[in-house]
Amino acid sequence: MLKVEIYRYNPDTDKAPYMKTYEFDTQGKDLMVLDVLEQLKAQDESLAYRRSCREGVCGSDGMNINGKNGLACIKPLSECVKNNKLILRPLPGLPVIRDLVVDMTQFYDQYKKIEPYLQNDTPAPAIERLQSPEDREKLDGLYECILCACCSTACPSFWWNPDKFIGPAGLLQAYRFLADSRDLATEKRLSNLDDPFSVFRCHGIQACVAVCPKGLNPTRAIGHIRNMLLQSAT
Amino acid sequence: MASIRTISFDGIVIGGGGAGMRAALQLAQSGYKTAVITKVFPTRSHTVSAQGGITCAIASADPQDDWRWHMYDTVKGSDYIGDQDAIEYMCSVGPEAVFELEHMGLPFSRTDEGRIYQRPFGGQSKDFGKGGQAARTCAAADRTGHALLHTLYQGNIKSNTVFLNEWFAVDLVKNADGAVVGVIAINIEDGETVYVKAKATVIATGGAGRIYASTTNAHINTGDGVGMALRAGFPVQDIEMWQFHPTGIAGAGTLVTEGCRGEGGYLINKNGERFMERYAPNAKDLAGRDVVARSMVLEILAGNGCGPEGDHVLLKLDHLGEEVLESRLPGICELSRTFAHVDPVKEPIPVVPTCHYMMGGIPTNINGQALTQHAEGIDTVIDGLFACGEAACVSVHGANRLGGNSLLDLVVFGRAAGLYIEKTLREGIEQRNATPADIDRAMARLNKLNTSTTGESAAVLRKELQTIMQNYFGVFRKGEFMQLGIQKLAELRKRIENVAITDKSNAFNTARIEALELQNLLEVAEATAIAAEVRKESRGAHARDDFEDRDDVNWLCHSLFFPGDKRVTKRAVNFKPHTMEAFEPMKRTY
Amino acid sequence: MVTSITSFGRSGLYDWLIQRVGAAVMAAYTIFITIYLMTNPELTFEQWHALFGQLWMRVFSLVTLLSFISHAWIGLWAVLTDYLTVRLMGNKATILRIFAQMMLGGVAITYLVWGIEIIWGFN
Amino acid sequence: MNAKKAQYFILCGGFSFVFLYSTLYNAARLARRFNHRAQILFRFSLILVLTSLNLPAMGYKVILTVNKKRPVNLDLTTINLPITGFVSFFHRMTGIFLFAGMAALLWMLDSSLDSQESFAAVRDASANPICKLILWVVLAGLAYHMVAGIRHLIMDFGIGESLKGGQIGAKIALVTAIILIALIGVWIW
Repeated sequence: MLKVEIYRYNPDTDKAPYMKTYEFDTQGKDLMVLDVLEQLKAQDESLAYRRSCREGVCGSDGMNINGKNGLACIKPLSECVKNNKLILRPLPGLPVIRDLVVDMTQFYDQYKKIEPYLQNDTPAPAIERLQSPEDREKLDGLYECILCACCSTACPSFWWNPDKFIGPAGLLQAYRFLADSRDLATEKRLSNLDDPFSVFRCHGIQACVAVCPKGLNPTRAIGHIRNMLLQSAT
Repeated sequence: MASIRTISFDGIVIGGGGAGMRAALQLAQSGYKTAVITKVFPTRSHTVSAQGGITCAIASADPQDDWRWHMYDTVKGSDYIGDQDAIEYMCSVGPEAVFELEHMGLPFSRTDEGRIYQRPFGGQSKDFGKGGQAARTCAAADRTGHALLHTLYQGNIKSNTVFLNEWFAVDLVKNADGAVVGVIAINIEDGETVYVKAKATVIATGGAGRIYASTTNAHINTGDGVGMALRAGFPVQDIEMWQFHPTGIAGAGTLVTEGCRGEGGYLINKNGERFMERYAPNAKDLAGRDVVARSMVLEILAGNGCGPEGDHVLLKLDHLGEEVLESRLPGICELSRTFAHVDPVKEPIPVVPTCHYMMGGIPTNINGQALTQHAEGIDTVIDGLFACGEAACVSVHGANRLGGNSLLDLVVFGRAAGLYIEKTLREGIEQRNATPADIDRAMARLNKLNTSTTGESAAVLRKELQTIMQNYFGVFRKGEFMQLGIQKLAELRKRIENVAITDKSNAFNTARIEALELQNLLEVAEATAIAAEVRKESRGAHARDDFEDRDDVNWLCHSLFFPGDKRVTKRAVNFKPHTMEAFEPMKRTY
Repeated sequence: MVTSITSFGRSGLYDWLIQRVGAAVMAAYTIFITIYLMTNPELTFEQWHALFGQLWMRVFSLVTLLSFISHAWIGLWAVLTDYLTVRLMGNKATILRIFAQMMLGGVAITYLVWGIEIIWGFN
Repeated sequence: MNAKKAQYFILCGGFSFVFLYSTLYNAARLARRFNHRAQILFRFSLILVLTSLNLPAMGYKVILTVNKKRPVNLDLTTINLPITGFVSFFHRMTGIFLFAGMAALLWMLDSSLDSQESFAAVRDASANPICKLILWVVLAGLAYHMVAGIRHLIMDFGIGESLKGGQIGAKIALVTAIILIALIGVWIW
């Protein structure tokens, strides 16, 4: 029997969070962590977590699985269970609403701060704006972000300053627009980032890269932003 | 007595997926006070899972491409019960809507000329079926839905749309005149129930694929909008038409895009034979989805299935080479490795037809206005209610949707609904009021659930519901089985109406939400079952063993299911496009 | 854009660059001294004194000292604004942080004055 | 309902000691009353205390409260830090430590340049086993901080930013630092 320890907290009834242990029979199958949660919820409906697509593209079920952030729906037990134990905790650093559900307001606010939309005031053509395959390729590894917050909540700099440091997810998107040949707001975007917190709290810890379920690399994107800042300032 | 908080908007959109956000964007841009009520954060909506692309004649892959060819394909794909005025509108306005998305920033893949990359999809032809396979599906690698949904969310951030994120819409508020004047919604975070009042209410809640046990749909696809409409007494159209996508990963149900076959992949049986050559000699693996799905089931039933159980076939991609797969289908490679434990670069993917899309829904006109029918069979607009996207049935998909047309449907008709509401708001429609009794009526279901003491749990009942639907209303259907299924559903209804929750806490109570969702699933399932039994023919996705042929004499029409007396009536299909001659029904071969 | 009046150069980029340049200078100085000490195992006071009596060595030492102070300020300021925050400690954090920053400044100035005294103070 | 009270071991708790120490030191220096050897022992032992004060901070536990209502999951003992994270964390720790250690290095420089006698005192002090140990600790901190810093500089040029690259870089930095620290030990003894 697999021992599943889950972080429980219900503000209506609990004074403080606690760990609850469940026994779970995997029947020898290499289930995804989300499958385990779904079956546990069928027995204990008070268990709260988010989930939607169950295939790793919607970013709902980011959580801390045996110490490492990841998406429950695409994390097989064989990759995370140690000593027959599955330990599930909410994403670190964000306020817990209930059980595995965290309040992501600060995370979304940082995303909004980078003005995550294409800015181009020139009159739009009757067809699409042309973009070469090479220019389009620059967006690969950036636009795929699913906003699951695994990276930002693995980042110590984001733990300490979630209101000031944009965090890996937001910065990856900042660079997604800086890198887009169709976006013309580069200068404004850069000047909004040149303070000691927004970008420069990144110390290259790479916790973000280690946990990203989509295999993206915010550290590299942040490096590119820094280079762009450097180029525009020297 | 209703004593709940009321908040007011000009327009509210229920559902934060592609259609909902496109409608909201249109309204918010025009300065009207717009709110999106969405039970998940918008980018978690199921649109995010769309892979292959958005089909539209933007004439990139072929400069000669014509939206009329696309219209022809769509009419034919619908097995001739798609409304031709709506299809004409979608195909002709499509390019504009797609270019708007590109201008908003959608990161489409590109051709060498810098234009949007288009790939071939099933059911696509040139020159009204006479010019061979077309490539008309605009793609952002195999993550088009994700790219589209995020772009729309970004556009809404720019336009300052109000998002009521993680709010669950429970039931429509209908006043004495039969007009819809808003919705009752729960703020999931703290459990507060609010009356959200609006001059226009748009249902954009997507599909209900979760009525089936095996589905490509997300957990959240529970048909909440259709359930609400049915409970409010409004009819649904063509709800028996459920698309089974040919390539769901066997066991997991995860979707593998048709784009795989568009890029040159094909299906093989246990003998390694490319069996689609037998079923559709011309289009082969790129025949309509209904045709491919049925052929696969026939192969499996004939004992040609793969695996120890012989219960699936294989999708072969390895011959395309690693480079093509990693650049054009990176997401598929990822999903296949995760869910099928198969690397498509080396081995074929085990696939099986899986419930994918609800062609039916709330009937609307091309302005997104929801329709009902008078006793004499005349269409009437439901005041204050709109629908778009998968929840609606305009109907552009008829009995079978073509790949890539769902994304086009949702942007074109999300936009159209937004434009129309904008216009009526500009002309000045007054805010109709609801009496406390109206609100109480809309609260009844929630109140019952909140005070329930005895009853079964949602998880158990949901499983039973899904099993019934899977067994009696799947790829192939048969009258006597369906009647049995309908009986079982009727018994299940009593139990589901009495579903109970033991957890009655306020903060993020997902048990309460799941119980409410289950009741929506039941509404959709029952409508599906009854309409499917009534339609005594095989057309598009609706394939009956006991009526194997299409019956244009009796059934070249929409079905309308009325929830009150569970009656099914017929509604005429529109054969009057505005700019051209209608496409007359023909034998549908690929 | 997050405003900050206590960071070294108020611009993240400027701070970042100063810290890197300073690091490079300090690394060079450390390597130089290490090599010097290793190649002169029987170092006498006179040799050592003469080395530091040369103008270039004094300038090199001074630049290193300045590098150290700016490098340390930027680094420790980041440490203080990471941990001594209202978010972590409540409102008392602001007062604590300002106090710590003043202390930090005091020590930095002490180091600076003392360092200059050492480098330029002897004959 | 009362939210759980925040417990918080501050990493930089040692700071106040740094300041206290430097103030004391400067007072002592100005007075010039201590004999050199006693001074050295006094200061080096202070540095040792400071280092050990920083050690518990490595396993420190933070439980945050926000709005005094919602708990936050930030029990650092339950969160895996990748190797790159450890390299970065020790970089910060040694940085803090070196800010104090610099006083000792400056003192050595000062004394070594001041006069023949004070130069000799520095030499004598570094013959004392305890002083040797302390000097080794300071230089080890310096060596580690420098190696990790150079890794940072290399990464600023875009090298070793991938997941694999970062981890390899971190391992190289750790191994290099350990070798250097060992060599410094050999050199001192």
